[in-house]
Amino acid sequence: MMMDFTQYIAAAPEMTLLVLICVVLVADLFFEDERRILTYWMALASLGITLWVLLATTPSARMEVFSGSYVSDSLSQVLKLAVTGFVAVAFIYARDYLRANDLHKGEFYTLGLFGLLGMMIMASANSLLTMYLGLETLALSQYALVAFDRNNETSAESAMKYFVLGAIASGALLYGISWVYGVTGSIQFDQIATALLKDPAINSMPLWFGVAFIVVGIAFKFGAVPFHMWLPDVYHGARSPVTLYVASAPKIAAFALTIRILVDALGDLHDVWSGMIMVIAVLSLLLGNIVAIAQTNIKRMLAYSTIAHVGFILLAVFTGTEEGYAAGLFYTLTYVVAAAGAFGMVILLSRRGFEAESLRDFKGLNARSPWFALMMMFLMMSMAGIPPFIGFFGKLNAISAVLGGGYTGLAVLMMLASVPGLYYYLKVVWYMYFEEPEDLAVLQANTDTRLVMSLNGVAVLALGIVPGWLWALCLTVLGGQ
Amino acid sequence: MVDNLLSILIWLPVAGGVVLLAMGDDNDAASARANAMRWTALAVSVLTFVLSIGLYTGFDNNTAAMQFVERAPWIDAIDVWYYLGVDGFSAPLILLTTFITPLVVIAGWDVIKTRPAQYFAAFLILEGLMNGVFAALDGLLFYVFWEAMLVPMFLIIGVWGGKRRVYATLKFFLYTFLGSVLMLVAFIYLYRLTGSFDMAGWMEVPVGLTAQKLIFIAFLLAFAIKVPMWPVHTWLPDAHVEAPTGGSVILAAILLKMGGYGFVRFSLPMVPDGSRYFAGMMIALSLIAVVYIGFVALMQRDMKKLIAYSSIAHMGFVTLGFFIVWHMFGESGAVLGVSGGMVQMVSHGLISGAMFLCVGVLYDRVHSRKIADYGGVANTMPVFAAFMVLFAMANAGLPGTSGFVGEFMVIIASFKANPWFAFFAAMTLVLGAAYTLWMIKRVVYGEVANDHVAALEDLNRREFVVLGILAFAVLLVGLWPAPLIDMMEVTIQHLVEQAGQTKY
Amino acid sequence: MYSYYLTIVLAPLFAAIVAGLFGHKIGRKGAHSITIGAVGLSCLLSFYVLYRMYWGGAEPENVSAYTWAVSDGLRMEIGFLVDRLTALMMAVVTFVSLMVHVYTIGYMHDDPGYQRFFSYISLFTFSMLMLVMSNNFLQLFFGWEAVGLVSYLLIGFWFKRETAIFANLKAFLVNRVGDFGFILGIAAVVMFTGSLDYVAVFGQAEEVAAQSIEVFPGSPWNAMTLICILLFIGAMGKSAQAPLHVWLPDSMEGPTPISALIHAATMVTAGIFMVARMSPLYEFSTTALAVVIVIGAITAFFMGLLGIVQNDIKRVVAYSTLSQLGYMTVALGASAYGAAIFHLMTHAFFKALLFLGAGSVIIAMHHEQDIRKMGGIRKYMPITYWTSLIGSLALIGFPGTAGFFSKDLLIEAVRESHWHGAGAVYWIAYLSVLLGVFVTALYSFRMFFLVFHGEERMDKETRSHLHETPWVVTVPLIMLAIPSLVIGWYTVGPVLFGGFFGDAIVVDPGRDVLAHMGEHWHGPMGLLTHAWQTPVFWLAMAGLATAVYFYLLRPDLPAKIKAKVEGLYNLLDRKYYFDDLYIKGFAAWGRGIGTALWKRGDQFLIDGVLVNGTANSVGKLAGVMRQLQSGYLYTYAFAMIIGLTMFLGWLIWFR
Amino acid sequence: MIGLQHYLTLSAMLFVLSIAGIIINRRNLILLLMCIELMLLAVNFNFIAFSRYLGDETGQVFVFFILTVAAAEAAIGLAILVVLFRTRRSINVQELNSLKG
Repeated sequence: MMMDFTQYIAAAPEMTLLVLICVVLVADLFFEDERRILTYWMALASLGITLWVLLATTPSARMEVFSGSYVSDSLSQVLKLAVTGFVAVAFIYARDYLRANDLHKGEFYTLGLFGLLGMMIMASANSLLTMYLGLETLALSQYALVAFDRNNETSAESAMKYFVLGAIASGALLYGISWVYGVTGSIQFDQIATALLKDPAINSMPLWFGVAFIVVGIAFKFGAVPFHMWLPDVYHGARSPVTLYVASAPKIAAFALTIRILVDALGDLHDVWSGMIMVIAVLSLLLGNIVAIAQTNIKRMLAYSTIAHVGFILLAVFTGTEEGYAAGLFYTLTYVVAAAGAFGMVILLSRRGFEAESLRDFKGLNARSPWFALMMMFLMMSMAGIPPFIGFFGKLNAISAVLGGGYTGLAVLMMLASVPGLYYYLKVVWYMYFEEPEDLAVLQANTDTRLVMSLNGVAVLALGIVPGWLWALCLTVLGGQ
Repeated sequence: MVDNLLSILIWLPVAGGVVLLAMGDDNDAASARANAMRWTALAVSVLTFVLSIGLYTGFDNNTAAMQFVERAPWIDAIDVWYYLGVDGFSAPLILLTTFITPLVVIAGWDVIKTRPAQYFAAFLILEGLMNGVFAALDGLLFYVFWEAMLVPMFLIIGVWGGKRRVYATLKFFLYTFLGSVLMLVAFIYLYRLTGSFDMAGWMEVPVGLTAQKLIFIAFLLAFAIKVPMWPVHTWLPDAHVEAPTGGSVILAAILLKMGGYGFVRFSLPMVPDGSRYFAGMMIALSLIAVVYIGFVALMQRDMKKLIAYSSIAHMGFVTLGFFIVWHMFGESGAVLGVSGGMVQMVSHGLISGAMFLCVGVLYDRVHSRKIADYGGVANTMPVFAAFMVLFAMANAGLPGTSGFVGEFMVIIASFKANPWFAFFAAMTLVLGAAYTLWMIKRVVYGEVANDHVAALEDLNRREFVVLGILAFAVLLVGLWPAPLIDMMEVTIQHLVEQAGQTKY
Repeated sequence: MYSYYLTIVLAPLFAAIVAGLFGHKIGRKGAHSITIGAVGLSCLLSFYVLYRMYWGGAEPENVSAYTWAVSDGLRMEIGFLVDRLTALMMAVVTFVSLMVHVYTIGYMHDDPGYQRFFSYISLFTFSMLMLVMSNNFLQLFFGWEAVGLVSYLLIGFWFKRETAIFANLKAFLVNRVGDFGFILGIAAVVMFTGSLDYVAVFGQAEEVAAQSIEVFPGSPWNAMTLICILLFIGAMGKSAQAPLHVWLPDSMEGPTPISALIHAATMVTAGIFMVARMSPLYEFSTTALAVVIVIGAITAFFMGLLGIVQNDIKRVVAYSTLSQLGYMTVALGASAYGAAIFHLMTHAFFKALLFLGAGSVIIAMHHEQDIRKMGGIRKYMPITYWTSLIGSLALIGFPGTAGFFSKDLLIEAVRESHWHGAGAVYWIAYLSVLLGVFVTALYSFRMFFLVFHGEERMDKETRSHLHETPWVVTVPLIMLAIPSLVIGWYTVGPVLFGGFFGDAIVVDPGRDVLAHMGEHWHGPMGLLTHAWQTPVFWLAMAGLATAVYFYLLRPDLPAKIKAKVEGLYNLLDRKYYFDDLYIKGFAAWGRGIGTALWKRGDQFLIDGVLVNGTANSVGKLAGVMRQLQSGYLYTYAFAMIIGLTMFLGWLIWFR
Repeated sequence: MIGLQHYLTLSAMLFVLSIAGIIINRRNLILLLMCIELMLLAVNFNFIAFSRYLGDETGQVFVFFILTVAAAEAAIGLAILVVLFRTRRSINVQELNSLKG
């Protein structure tokens, strides 16, 4: 059998990234602490190169390689672009914070890059094994990242919780995978789907049993109720840059996980998994929005708000239509933009030895820095789904998809649940605009951080003014299957 | 004639607001920069008003079709258009908006000491968005403006408001948001039915009766909260009381009108059968607003609250006028009712705005809105007292002022629908006079009540100009409403036809 | 003629605006010059119009000034209908107004609100002219409310006085109760005729009368009856008919000139005018006419009684106004519209005279109004004395005075009205107006004697300054005294029996009392010579004699009688408890409802329970639900297992 | 004859046991790590059994990967445990509740 080099092209970005990670890892060993900034630049450069390779190797059509366990299509391409971009954003936000808090270690970047590798693999996985490996690569990096500040009690605690629960979830996922494998005799997504078509008799309880376990794994990755318990604690306990990392790109990876397994492989079992997804989605929507109200820590509050947003994403996916999947993707991407910005703002407000974690730290931000207050308001309004910010269009598409599936009651519920949601976002705006500052210090940040923050804030508005292309893109990548 | 006049009316103020924000704030009210900011704000708002006159001069009274239409694709993927146009409903309301905003800017001239740039910017942006609400002919575009508008208003009340401003502004935002979320669901439903967000298409598409009822309820919640109708009105007194004067003026003069506008633009033509089904309930709610709220207003101790309640009662006439259509379908009277409701909206915009400005004048001097803190203001502020009595009389619906026109038309039309409707509606003649004039008695008349009142200074030139312009407008509309009514007449006839059709 | 009408109406408006807005610039003199000039011009032109109408044989004119609005095919216009009825009213209004303007120069001489006052009364003249000259219901309502507004402003002219600002609020609100019915009446007119224009509406009267409307399900009402009664409710408010009369006595808190002009001569007669104007409608509803006559009768007699116990000089005259308005209303109810208008005219002159005379006394007494503190003023103020005597005699209908003709014939008309077979109400009405004559004479001369005759009860200080008022006060008195004396003589024949009103007033021939009486009409001299044969004359004389006995011969008696019939006295003193009913009853009740709806409805139920209640419960729920996040790993794991079990359970039981 | 069902039952029991261990154990974190290993073991059992039953080696390959990942996971788990102990001086599960609500 001839080695077919074209198949390596499909995995070229991942391979490039892996090589670059090794380079960064090794090089980092030789940098003095005061020159650690070089690691940062190298990491960014790696991301840049990966991005370039990614764009350069864009396949013209769907490619299945490595005996069908790896796929490169427009969906994987879009997802990879997004995760790479968000990791870069996370790095940029993180740098100043880490330096100010004596945490500027190369591990942050290498672990972050490894996590990215995992996410990219997940985006391209075409078999349960590949998916599992990508998932674990990401998960292990994240566990380590959360525990990254060695001297921090809460970080360690949250890392431990994350680890244990994550292990249970991946155990459950694996257990489910084993059943799916046992029933269909394959771990490759397209083969599973074919098997289901060929032999409808296998569409029975043992397979469903497996699916239930797989849904647990997916739900955990997203942080859907009742598999959400890790999420507030991790968001809260981890250092803010880590939270930003955990809260942004991995959500996109989780979306990849969902689409690849539930749709690519188990699309025919829609009526089996949709009920489960709906229940956890509705629970997420309600619990997330309600419990967030009671939070005083902004990271925790954003964590619960994430749970609520996950409800939206899952409800869009639940519909089982291409429009629904596209809406889910659109929602995920746009939500992550806002979430990255919001955590970025938390980072921006923190200084040496001071974590701006409490909502109260936002008091009077408008007096301290009107521009950043405006940006934060944009982000909050976007999350709340107020037009013309992009978050609104996410909600619009999701609800449209749900209504398209004929679930009017659900659509109403989704909208009503966003009312208490609005309350806690407004609370941030209230603190920023209506209260006097407790701390008059001017915000200090480097130009690149400021720039990214501004871009981030403006992006939610700009995307909201021209949301059409993104929606068209989402429809294309998920409609082309 | 400018081709894209509506776009200019929307985006010119918004751009002005952005410029102001970019100029940055200066809390020293006397500084040259603060002055430059004020003049910029005034220039932009006045320019917008001057341009908007083109909307009146270029308006064709003889067609119900949309005019000044602009159409460009916005979001192709879901067939959303940047689609603007005005007819007899929206044109007067846009004019009202552009007319009121400069007055609000002048009213806030040197009263606003903290962050004036943001204050004026918020108002200018708000103006643009409000014009957008009235001009939008695409459902989604409408919704975008409708919701976006809440943000500047939220900030205006929250930043420059009174003691309980946070409670009031959160209540305002959440209440109105709660109302509009279901409207969005209804919009999307209609979108999925027609495949587009074109409002004209929504008016034509057949919808089943049950769906119509549900859509009506979704619309109702949005518009009833905005109007506000009893029993979803309680945000209004709080918002009004806590808002700065300018905020109250805009809130009363324009934001409330969006509810009424929504009924004639959405509920009646899009779900005529649903509207007809609920018309009885709507009339009942309107009459409750007139009578119940009239009594409640009587007992208010806070001037702004009193005017806020009186707004609710007056807006009851608007909804009453709209929903008696089906009682007279095919006869004359239906158009009269809707027309009266529309006139009432414009007139209420002028009068309530003026009343809030009057209270603002007092508040700026004494820093109290309590009726009990005043008495005998006429002794020290005779010119002000004359204005206040004039506006109070207009509020009580005195003929010759704009307040009379709408009430008169609605009462006449509703009598035809059912004499009892008119009976309860006409109770406003007594109640409206009672609460307004009782307040006047306690505030304006009498001996000088205390040292604060004794130290009052009469209107300065700035305040005189604002109130004078409003007084002129109130009298003009009262003495010669024909131009206003002519503008709307054909559009209303068209609406009544639409409302009379059966769509399922 | 259109430009004349416009000038008549707009001249006072222009003057009012100038005096009101630029009062400071033009000064006192400027203010009174411009307003008097304008009203004088109006008056002159009004008389010219009247002359043309009556002697010149001009046809009634119906012109439209401008279109106020058109909607739904309903034309709402501003315009003038000038016929003889209008012309007469215009002349009366502008003439009395002119007199009052002149008089005001003296009366308000020391008042700081001088220019404002002139502005108001000119504005009033404008409003009243708009009312009477209107050719449609919209403008009628405009004038109707506008005079109410000016009345409000003028009663509260001295806005520092608590009583004044209470009275003006009361006046406005009570009037609004009337307007409540009035606007519904207009709405009913539009409903049945589709028009606001008098001519168009009157043209359809017959068809409207044939229709009915079920206001209460199952009991159809005649449409015309409904319209007329609703309109009459408006008239009750404006013309202070029981039970909406309560505002008029209180309105005396205003300066005296306006009591004369607005609350005696002109504005309060708007209701009378309106019913007469609407005679083509009222003639189609005997039910409505019965209501009118009963209300009028009650007002005429019972309000007169109250005049006997009043001690405020202006209030006495005010109650007499109420009573006289009742007379006019009774005449309207008897379809003797001409008699009502005729009495309106004569009453305007002598009542304005009485008020201005009272005002003159008040000026001299340094704004003391209590008649118990006057007495014997005759010798200090001869002109005032004599003119007041003329006014009083005219009021009681002393033979030969203007009041004699109008009142005697009015009562005669009511008596005659039974001939067309009307029911008991006409007898009640007749009895009321007849007894009213006695009462009128009694209270008129009670006041007259207490003020001008008898013991001088004022303090020394006042007495030392007591002297006749200046010419600006006395000239109007004389100018008004002349018509009070003689106008009846010249006008009674043509106005009542000579078909003066032409088509302006329509009476069903089967009920035309005046025409019936006209068959026996032998000119004013004939009436005068037969005066002593009528009960009216003797009753008036009896009243006069009683007054002479009680207040000139035995001044100690009234107090004794008062002590004897204390219950009755209290009933009268408290004005039949109407004020108590309205203030402690309706007003307090309204405030109670307001408070209840506000506190219980809005604040407790809607805001407290529903709005904030929901918000709070969501907040509490959040507090409870966050407890689920216990912080313990095993809880978290357990939650996941519950989720898993849920999935499995769903698969087993629901798939 | 021991068939597929027996293996699956055993594996299911192991799985449940491991979960029960995680929920019930309130003392030592090390025990949790062991339970996790047990869970992966259960999964491996399943894979092997299915692989044998289906006559397909994919399952066995999967097991190798799981074993590798499990090793890495254990390493990270233990590392976190060390950090935790270093900062808190305790690895008691019941004391691990500073983050909550």
